[in-house]
Amino acid sequence: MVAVKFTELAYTNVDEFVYGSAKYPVKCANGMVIGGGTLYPELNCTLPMMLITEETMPKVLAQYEEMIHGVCSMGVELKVPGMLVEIELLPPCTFNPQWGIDVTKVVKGVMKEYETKFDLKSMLRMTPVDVREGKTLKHMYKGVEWDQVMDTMKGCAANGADFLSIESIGGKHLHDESVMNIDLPKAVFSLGIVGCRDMKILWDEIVKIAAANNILPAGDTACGFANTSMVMGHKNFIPKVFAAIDRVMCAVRTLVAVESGAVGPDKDCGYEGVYLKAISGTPISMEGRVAACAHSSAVGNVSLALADCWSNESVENVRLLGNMAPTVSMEQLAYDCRQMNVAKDKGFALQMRDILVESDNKYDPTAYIMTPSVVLRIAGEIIKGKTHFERTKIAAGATITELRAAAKAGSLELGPKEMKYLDIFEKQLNSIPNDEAEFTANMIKANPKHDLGMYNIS
Amino acid sequence: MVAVKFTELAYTNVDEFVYGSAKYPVKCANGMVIGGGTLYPELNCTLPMMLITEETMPKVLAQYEEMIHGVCSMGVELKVPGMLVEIELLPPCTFNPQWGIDVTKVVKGVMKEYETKFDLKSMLRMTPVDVREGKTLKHMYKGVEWDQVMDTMKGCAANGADFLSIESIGGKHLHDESVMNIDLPKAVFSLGIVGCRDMKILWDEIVKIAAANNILPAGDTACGFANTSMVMGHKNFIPKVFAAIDRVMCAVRTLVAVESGAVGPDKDCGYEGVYLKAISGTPISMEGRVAACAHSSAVGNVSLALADCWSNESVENVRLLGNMAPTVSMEQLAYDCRQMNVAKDKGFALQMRDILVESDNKYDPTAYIMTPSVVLRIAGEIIKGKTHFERTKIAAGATITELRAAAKAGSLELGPKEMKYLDIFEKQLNSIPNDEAEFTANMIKANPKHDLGMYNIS
Amino acid sequence: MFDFSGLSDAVIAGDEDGVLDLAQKAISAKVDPLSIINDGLIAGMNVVGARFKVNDMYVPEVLMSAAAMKAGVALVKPLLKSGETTTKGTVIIGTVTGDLHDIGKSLVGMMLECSGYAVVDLGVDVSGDDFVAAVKANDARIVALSCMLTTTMLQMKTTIEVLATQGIRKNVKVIIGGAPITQEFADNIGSDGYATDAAGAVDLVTKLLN
Amino acid sequence: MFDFSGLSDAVIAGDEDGVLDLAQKAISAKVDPLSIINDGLIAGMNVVGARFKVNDMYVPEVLMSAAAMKAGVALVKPLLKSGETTTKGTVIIGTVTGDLHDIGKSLVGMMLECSGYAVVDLGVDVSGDDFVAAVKANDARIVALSCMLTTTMLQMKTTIEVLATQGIRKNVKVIIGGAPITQEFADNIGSDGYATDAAGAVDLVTKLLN
Ligand SMILES: [Zn+2]
Ligand SMILES: [Zn+2]
Ligand SMILES: [Zn+2]
Repeated sequence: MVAVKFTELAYTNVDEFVYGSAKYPVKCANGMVIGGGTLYPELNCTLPMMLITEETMPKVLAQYEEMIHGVCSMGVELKVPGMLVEIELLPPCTFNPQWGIDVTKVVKGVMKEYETKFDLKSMLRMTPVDVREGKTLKHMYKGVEWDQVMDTMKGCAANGADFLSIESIGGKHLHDESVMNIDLPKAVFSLGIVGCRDMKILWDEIVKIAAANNILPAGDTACGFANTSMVMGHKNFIPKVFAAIDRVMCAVRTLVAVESGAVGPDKDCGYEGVYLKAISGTPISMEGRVAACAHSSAVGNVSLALADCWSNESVENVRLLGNMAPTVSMEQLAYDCRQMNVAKDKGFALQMRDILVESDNKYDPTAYIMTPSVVLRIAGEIIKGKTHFERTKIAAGATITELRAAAKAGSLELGPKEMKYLDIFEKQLNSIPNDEAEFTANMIKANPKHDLGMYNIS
Repeated sequence: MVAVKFTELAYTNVDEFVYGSAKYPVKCANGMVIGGGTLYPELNCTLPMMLITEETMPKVLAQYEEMIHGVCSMGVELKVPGMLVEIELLPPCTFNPQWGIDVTKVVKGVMKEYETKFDLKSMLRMTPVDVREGKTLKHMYKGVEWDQVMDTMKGCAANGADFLSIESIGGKHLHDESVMNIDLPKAVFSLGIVGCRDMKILWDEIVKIAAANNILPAGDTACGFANTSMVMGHKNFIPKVFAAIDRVMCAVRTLVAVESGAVGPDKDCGYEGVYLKAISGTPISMEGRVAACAHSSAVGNVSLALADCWSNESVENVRLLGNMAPTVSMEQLAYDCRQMNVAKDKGFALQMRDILVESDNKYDPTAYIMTPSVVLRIAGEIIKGKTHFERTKIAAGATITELRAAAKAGSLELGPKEMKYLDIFEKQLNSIPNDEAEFTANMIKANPKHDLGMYNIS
Repeated sequence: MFDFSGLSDAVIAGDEDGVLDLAQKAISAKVDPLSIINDGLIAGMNVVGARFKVNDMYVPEVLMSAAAMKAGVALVKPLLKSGETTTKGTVIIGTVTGDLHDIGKSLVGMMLECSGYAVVDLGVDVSGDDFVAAVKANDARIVALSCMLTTTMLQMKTTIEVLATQGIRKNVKVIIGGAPITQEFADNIGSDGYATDAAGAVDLVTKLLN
Repeated sequence: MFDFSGLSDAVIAGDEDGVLDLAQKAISAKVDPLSIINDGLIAGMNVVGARFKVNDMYVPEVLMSAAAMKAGVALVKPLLKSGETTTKGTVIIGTVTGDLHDIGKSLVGMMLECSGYAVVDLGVDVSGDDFVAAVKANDARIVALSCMLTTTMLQMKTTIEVLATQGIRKNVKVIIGGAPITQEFADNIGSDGYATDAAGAVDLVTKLLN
């Protein structure tokens, strides 16, 4: 069993809990302070349609160079106080760590050029892919895939990354099934037991790599987990309340990175980041309306209310009439950040936060559970748990309670079918035994096709 | 000489001058009230790379159908209180009025379907192209091109348009030269004399067509004029102060549509719309940060401060990872409108307005002259002019005065070269004679290659 | 005529025990086995598909219905006369080489099964040769390719080329889908069609096979 | 050697009278006419081009410099020996059929002239046949096509096809530009290059002609 940390909330007063400021800001050598009072844009971009091979790598690098040039020059044009670039490496660039390193060098090179020529402050987040899946995987912590992830992390760290992140996937196969079957106990197992243990092992290593290279371990996200259920809920494929419960449970898993030493900014697509910020005081990156290029969502505004970096999630390098799409995203992020920073300077940060929250939180359960006061209430329950397993169960129970109360009070629109499923999920939750070992044994038995020996879980 | 109207401002108190509300709202049959307290999204979209011919017309119509489906279903998903769709017809669809009519029918058909099935309130703005240019043009008010514009207007009006708009181009060839040579007197002539007279003739007709079809004449824009100089200034090809002066002068020209009976919402790409609203109380559509897909700008936030409809300018139907680009724009517009409407509901409209204004107005002269208090001051000067010519000159002079004062007071960043050009433009302005006939005669003589007989000006 | 409404309702409710019970009763009542399948089980599944399409059922509910239907079919199938068939044809589905995205493709497979097709899901990261082998082994008429990355789109083209090289391109229709896909791309790589979602994929398959 | 700095400075300042005066003085001082043009007038213009590229001069200032330079060249040109040439080659520029956007293309033309190319600007809505005629009449080596609409992009392809049909595609390099254009599109339609802005167009032409 992995030890939990953070037995008290970083925030108890909701009036201190706001965008642009975190209890434990990240101070960068270039003068940027993330969570230190200023909201920064975080631009993420990816390749257009093309193959990544030995032969195409020169074209791949040229694409990254073009994108970062466009993005940085927009940063200069709109006089941003600083910015982040995130590169989520594509699978071939983690399977071949050297390719990931080459991408890092090219991107960082352009960023340095703009720092020298135009005084543009910028930080680079490199996010290797968690390639620990697929037909040939034998073990999560040794063998080819593990080595590829670690070698890519090390190579990025040594060649220009300022922050390391990953969208880790320990427990994802179990979680996928739990979403397709809206099986809450299986979700609890995949997140609170398998996922948390995997995070601990993975992030202990990433923290070491960052320290060895004098850069920062930033954080993880529940992209493969709660984002899957959020998209499924958004399309009405599963109840939206499942996605909200799943999101809050994911906070426990994502927090393990911070327990291992990650300092933020937590990664954009982890909407559970608001819980991470509440519990640990770590600054967070968030994505919302500007990220419509990457996925539509029901949290386009509320996601901005507590953000310390503001991201477009990702956009491919295609031409729009105004500019290449990454540059378009950068312009949109920069204007949003201007709005937020001016509001803060004028003393209207809390009003701005609440306007953004109230524009979304009535219409969708995930939007609702991102409401600052709700976050603090549920987070306050979560930290009472003494193990990750316990905290994950508490997260689910507290979310069900909050959603039901909100729907009854008229502060959240929930149809009768959604309400019915709240009851079903509560029953599912109550069926989980208190004993972690017993639950684990049950789950291993009930899921014979998953080899948990790979995780050293038996 | 055309008579001027509006000798008093619609707004004298800057605290009444705000987004979402106009002195003379536009009431629509479906219950939407534009300028009646709610900010609405206005979505504009265009074709991806393809030819428009007799043979491709079925594909063209299928493209429009796909786009409007995506856009309307996003409107439903985000529960917009109402929305506008604008179609700026492409040249072949005005050269062939029947094609423009077919587009109108398809677009309106989808909008009606969503109204019936999902209760989605929407209004359609049709904007034929002003095709009165090119090698074969013989006259501005008779012959093939005039007939094509009028026939398209009539056809759109009879087949589903709710609003008629146009980006008219009378005087544009002269104006293009004035921009390339930063020749302020020529700009005054093209806008204040040639442009205003052309607007009067054109808009008298459009107003009649709208009335005959029981729909609304909405308004014009200085797209071919001040947007050209704004883009040139944005790229540092000409002084940015020229673009700001040009913008305010354009207000006099754009206002002629309202003098002829246009009722709004004025068209999105006319940033001079804020002056139109100040003087006439007409609601306006504006574009800013969401329109980065169509063009980058220095007014991404300030443009939202006084808007009654919020537009993406235009985006072509290409795929982004999240959705087709028009649907992505619609999502971004809807979230921005939510933010603005919630702020208004909570009593923070003026604070929100000022936050948006102050996030841009120090950095660019065009952003500065869109500051609500500045708008009211300059507009108050403009209405003192007794002719369009006089008003255009006053607009230029008052803008120069405001920009110089702002730069001296430190409320606008203007480099020494920009300041130098303010003085140059003031001298150019003072060289213009007071007598309109004398000035016209001078200008005709100085520009022999332009046949102003086409405009019935001699 | 036998009243199939109870059997169909059990399918719709995802009640596997109920389905087995009522199917057994129909067999005992000497109802034509093909009719039990078509008018009872598949009729129920058609309702499920239609309700899912209008957001009136969730995926897990559909999966339970599908499982109940399959249990019923398994019970009745041995009684069919030779030559009688219970599916509209076989679809091979998978995510192409280099791409590990699973769920979108699984949803398409689910909807095709709901609509009466036999589906062989090869999973993710599937090579052209594996598609070829599966087509041959299952006498399939449709190959459905999925990808979610701009950097794996061109593997769809490669996969279609492998089908051609191996001589089976002419025997099958190839359809494609996934976040980065457009109709234009589908045309360019020589596929037979593209759909934006699972319901659209069903319509497309139906069109291509008729 | 003659001190050309005054002449160059007059070009940079856009001072046409000064240029004419100083050029006349150089002629009177028996300076080699080709040197007056290259080391005085064009040298000044090179400074203008470089300053424009880094946003240190405005378009109208560049236009005044260009006009001053041209006046100077016109004065000196009659004195050149036969065979001596004052331009690096001729570029035909225009916006393609169906597209009336003018200014972007004019800026490219202006920058090319600043850099020593002769430019024949055919204006807007230019047909393939008009491009062909202009290439023939001016013995041009570059054709530069502009478009600003997604719905006129494919006219660039048509124009290139007309150049081929008329047998002059092999004699000229074709470059393209405009808001909707990408390198990929430029490659696909068989052009020789694409530039994102006027300065890039100059670099591209220089590369293609060397
Ligand atoms: Zn993610
Ligand atoms: Zn991301
Ligand atoms: Zn426009």
